[in-house]
Amino acid sequence: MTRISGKYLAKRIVVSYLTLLVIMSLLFVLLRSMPGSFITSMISSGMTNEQIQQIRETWGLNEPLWRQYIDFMINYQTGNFGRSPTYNAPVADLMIRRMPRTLVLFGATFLIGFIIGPLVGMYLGWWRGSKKDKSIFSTSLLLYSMPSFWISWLFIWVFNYELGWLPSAYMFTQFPEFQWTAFTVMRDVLYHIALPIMSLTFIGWVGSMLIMRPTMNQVTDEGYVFLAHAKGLSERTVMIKHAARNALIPVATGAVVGLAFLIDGSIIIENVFNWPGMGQIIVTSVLNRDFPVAQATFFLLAVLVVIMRLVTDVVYTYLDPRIKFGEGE
Amino acid sequence: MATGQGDTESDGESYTRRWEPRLERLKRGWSRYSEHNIGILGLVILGIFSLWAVVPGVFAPHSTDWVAYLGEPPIESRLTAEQVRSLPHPPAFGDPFFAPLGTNANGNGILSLVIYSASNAMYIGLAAGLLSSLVGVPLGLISGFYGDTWIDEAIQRFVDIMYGLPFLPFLIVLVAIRGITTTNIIIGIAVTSWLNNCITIRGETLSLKERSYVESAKVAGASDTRIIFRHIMPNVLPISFVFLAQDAAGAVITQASLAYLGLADFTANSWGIMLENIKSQGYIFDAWWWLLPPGIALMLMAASFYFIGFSMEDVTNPQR
Amino acid sequence: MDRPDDREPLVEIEGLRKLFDQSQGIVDTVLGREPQPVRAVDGVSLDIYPGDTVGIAGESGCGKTTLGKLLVKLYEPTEGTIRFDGDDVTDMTREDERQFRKRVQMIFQDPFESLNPRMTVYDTVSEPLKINEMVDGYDERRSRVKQVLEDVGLGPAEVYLDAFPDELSGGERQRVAIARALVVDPDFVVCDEPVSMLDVSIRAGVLNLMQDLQDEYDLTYLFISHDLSLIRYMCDRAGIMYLGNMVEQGPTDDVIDDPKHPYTEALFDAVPDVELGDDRRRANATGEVPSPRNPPSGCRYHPRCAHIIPPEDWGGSQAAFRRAFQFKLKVQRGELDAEAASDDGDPVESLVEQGLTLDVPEEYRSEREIETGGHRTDAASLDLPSDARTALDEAAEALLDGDQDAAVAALDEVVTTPCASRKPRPLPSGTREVACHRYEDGDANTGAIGGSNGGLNAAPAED
Amino acid sequence: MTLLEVNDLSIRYAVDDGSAVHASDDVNFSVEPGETYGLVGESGCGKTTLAKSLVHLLDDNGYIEDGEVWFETTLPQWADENGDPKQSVIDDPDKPVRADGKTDLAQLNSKQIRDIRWRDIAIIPQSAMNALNPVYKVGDQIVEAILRHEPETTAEEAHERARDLLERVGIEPDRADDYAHQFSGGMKQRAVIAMAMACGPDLLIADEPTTALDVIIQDRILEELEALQEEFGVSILVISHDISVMAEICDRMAVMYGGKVMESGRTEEIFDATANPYTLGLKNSFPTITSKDQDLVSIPGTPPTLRDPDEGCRFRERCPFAVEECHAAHPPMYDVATADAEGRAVESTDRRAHTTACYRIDELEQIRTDAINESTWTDQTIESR
Repeated sequence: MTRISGKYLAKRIVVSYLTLLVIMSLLFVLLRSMPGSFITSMISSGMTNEQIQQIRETWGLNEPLWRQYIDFMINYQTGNFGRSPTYNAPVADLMIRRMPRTLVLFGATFLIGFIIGPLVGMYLGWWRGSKKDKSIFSTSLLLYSMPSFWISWLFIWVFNYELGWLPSAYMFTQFPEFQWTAFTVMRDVLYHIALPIMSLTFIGWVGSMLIMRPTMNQVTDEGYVFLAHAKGLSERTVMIKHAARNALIPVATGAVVGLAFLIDGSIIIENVFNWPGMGQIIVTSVLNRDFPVAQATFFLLAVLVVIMRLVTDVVYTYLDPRIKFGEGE
Repeated sequence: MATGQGDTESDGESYTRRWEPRLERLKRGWSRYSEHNIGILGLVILGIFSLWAVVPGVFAPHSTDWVAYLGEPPIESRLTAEQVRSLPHPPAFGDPFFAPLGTNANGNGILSLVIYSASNAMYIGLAAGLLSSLVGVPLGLISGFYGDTWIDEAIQRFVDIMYGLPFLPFLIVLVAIRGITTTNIIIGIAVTSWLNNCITIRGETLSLKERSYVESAKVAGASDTRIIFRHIMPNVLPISFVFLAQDAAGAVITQASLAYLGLADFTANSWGIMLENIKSQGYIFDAWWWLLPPGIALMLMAASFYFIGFSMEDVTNPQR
Repeated sequence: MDRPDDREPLVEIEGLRKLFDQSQGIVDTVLGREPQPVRAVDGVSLDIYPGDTVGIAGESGCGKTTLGKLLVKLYEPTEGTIRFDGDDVTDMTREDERQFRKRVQMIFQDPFESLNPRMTVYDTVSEPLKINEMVDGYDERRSRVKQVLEDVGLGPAEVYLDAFPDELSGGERQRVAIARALVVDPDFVVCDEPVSMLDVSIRAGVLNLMQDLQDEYDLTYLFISHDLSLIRYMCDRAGIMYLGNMVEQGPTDDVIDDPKHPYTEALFDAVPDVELGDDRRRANATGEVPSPRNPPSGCRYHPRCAHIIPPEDWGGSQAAFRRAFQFKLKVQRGELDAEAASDDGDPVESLVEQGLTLDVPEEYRSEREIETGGHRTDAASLDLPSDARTALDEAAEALLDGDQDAAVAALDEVVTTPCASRKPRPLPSGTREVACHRYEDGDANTGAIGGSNGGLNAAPAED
Repeated sequence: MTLLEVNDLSIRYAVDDGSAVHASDDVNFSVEPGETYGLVGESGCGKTTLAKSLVHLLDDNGYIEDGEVWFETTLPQWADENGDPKQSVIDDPDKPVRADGKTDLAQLNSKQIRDIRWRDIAIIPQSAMNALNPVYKVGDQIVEAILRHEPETTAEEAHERARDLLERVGIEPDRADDYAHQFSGGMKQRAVIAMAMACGPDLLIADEPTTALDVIIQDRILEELEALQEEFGVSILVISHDISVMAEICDRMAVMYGGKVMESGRTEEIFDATANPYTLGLKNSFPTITSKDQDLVSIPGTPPTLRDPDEGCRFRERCPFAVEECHAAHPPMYDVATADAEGRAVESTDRRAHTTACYRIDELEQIRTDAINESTWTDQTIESR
């Protein structure tokens, strides 16, 4: 099943890397074009002259603009994200702690969303036009229209405030009464992550459903689906093995859009649930004008998107044997 | 187009004759659209919101400056401590005041606020949707029509890079930098939402320009502009309306999310700000009459756009 | 069918070539990927005389549609010239092109795709008039459109003028498409499969209409079709295309009744016919059309050809050579390898027997082939020269060792054909032109052709 | 003994506005074992619908209104050890099984018919080019059919059989591990044919088996079908608009128009002793490659839409021979031999005989003579829209 030539993969990686370079340049331009001086936003009143000088030094603000740009690009590629004035710590350290937390939340919702969405899309597309399709489809559009923070509040209200089943904030129990073992920590994290994941997937699955439903419906008209029926296969087999398997192919491409949606969603959700990840920090840092942090978070989220696109591309080639990248046809 | 002026010489009668078949088609399109209950529902909801947006005074029980117990401005007295403690006040129907959806912590009527905020959401939705169509459709048309040339390649590379940007973070940074105004929010939303528009229109254009009616127009000597405007655009416009509706829905939700994060123009009335207020003032679990209406209004507004969009998609789908 | 020599051709095509590049992204270019163009039309020459209907026939992918689109300037040729009424079409001023557009039109295959679904019949038919500013004013234009619609049998025109395509039947749509082509009163119309999407009972009406209009409007047609019976019905002259080459052209009746090129022969044999019944021969051709991206060398048809020419020193029969050549092709394509050798008996013999089989209809097969379902043939009964037989055995042994290159090398000495080494030139032969090595030298190999002008073949057409 | 017996089969498509499209109306025909039977007609005449309805493969809005489809088979759970239906099943009035062992396929439910499909009746669909699933290996798709109907087969046996089947239709057995996109058009068609033979069906429905193919490949596929029939004794029901193809491969055929059978009989009878105005018109309208200087004549007008059609003859609006009688009711099938011999119109009950649906069968000679005349078809005022 190895259909991807090393050459093609290399090409995709080069393109992804170039994309990131352009995004970084964009970032540089954006931050330098802020109203007011770049430095004023980073100086708090309590800073000593020395500290200010240090900031100027780290950011190379004494250098000409092109020099700053080159330094910025090099620093970023070597993982030197600078120091955060608000946290008073290297940004890289901050990121290393926060990134996994976001990835856990994001990964879980991504997986669940991309299982539920295509499944529902499969059924709706197969039975398109039926009463069930109409009612489920319009309901899911209603879900899709809900602001994610609002639906989170409703969940917290029901499951935390009224029923008291699940915690509504943070990643761990704040003052634990249990022994810290790998198992209890895992359980505690799961306990805390339950509501955020529920809130996010409650809306998040709709995106992939919206792609799956029409493609599934198109696929039902294909000759091979007709032939599968004619072979006497059961309806279930035809639907899953022949129709849905093919309808999944465009969903893989569409995953890119769903991905962006989920990243946006997880930023909001992290803020609602005080989940100490990158989504939370990007908002606070922007509001607190902690630009080194904002910049690095933005950059790493972009890296995440670019990597995920690379992955979907690879998945795509596995889903569709007709595509054999990197060779003549 | 230099070729189109001949039509002006025709008399009125031939114009009616020419428009008749088009009206007939519109009617048929409508009858297909109206097969979808959600399409009708979407139009009804949007219709109500439009009325709220245009003439909120007719529907709202009081103005946005109305304060519980005290009434409409000009307000001379102040609230007593006891009155302040009763805020946010649950729905009241005349005793001690009339506020069918209760009040917020400042004593403003929730129903009035919800109705007066409709115009803001409507404006953001339509403006962002329109703006992203105005960028995405022409770029998609050009990219598709000149497919496989450097023009296409350049546009597609640009789109590719834009897809690499995480949307909300980009928006947050953009708005934070450019200043938090409604216009900037609209621009920020449009900057990222035109991408899908462009990609789909490009794909559609690529397939349309291979149609033999486009080729026969070429054989007849039609210019590129004539082909784009007369033969391709009319056939992709319905799809772009679908995207307009979907982008509008997305914009409404995004704006609310930004407001939640504290990035909103707080001088305006909006559902997002109402929700931000309930959070910042700490009444999320104490004042359902304040929590639910703006959220439901947001949901219905976005949903009505989605309903219209997806019903229209079915009408424009040539397969059915 | 002889045409008077004093007539000037309306369209002269010379050495026309059109390659379609695979789209190359910037990154591909950076990584240095070789483009492999599709050779859609590859060296076609053809003259079309005024008033004629010239048919172009061939299987899908032979380049007939591309040729048609080149003639109406929908594509720019990669190489070669097209002269219309003496003027070079590829190099025109704006004004010349304007004139050209009025004189040349095209009718497309699919009437469901060739009309803009959002334009009324009037809009569609009047568009060429508007573009070329040919008739002033709405009313004149409208009456011109009406007149043409009635000419194509859509009368009363008032009923149709404001109709949209989806309200019309397939036959009516195609008539509208014809009206659009004729509204500018052209001289030359390219018809690309104009009736292939129409029902049988409707077809004849459209064909007859086209014939009537030819007289009325003084038209010259290029009629493209995969359906040879239609070509016979419609055309004075016919050209047969294969993989971008014109293999044979001449008066239709001559080409069909006495095909000279082996491909033409196969093509006509393959057409089922009500009247022939059981007497019909099947097409004696092997395999399928290869990819136009990577066509065979020399004569494009030689891998499938029944009359492939053996080398001069070939000691056996042509039939034996054809089988030996198929053996070589199978080795080259990797269709024959050690795995294919059966366990029972001599593996070398088994491979040779498999390799010598022909993928042809039953009537051309050997007895052994019929018995084994086409998977074995009897090598001994073939008139194979001994050196060829040795080469086959050597190749089979090399295959058993898993060495495909050595197998090909073993065959290269003996099993070679002039058909593969150079491209045949289209040469006059009787009333027509045929591009086949068998007709190049009067004295060579087959002698199938008498009194051919052998003086023309001095220089081999090599590209 | 017949293999398939279709009695008064009527099929409808429900349309949004509440009307119904009469895709096929009271159709009768039967197919003998080992025979090639053709359904010929233009697009929209109901031939494909008719064939698909035999194994309930209609689109969602299509349904069998009325009629019987007796087929020489029975469901696995109704069969005794010889494969014949058990006596208790035949006696059970709720089970659509006849004493002669035939089952009425029209009465089976959607689960039961799936046991009949492919095992007894296989289909080569209209677009065999995209009938192969692009994401599975071609061999696996054949194996899937075998394992569905013969669950006792092991996977290895099934694979071996798939390879044999491919080899049988002239494809290298190794290509079983290839995907459809690696096959050429002709090979795809052959692979579908191999797949159709996988479970040894008694009837093969070939829907326009060669339409999308180039003429040389078409020629080979037709030969392949004939060879398979000879080898396996399978009956073939061919559906095509291409009269030349039909003339070449069919033993018998039915000419359909507007959902009705207009003429049926042996192929030679239909071509040599044509007895229906529609068939005569059709013969006039298509060119042959062998004849020089032919004059084609088209049938005026367009085929009917079949939306709630009236009672009259379906062809009468385009028929130059239509008389008053034709408006009242669609004609029954008359025996052609009697008409030819005695000039009398006698309704035929023998569905194997050469029959035609035309009231004016008693003037057959005159009609045949007139039909050759171009003016017969052109000199009439028939509304064109």
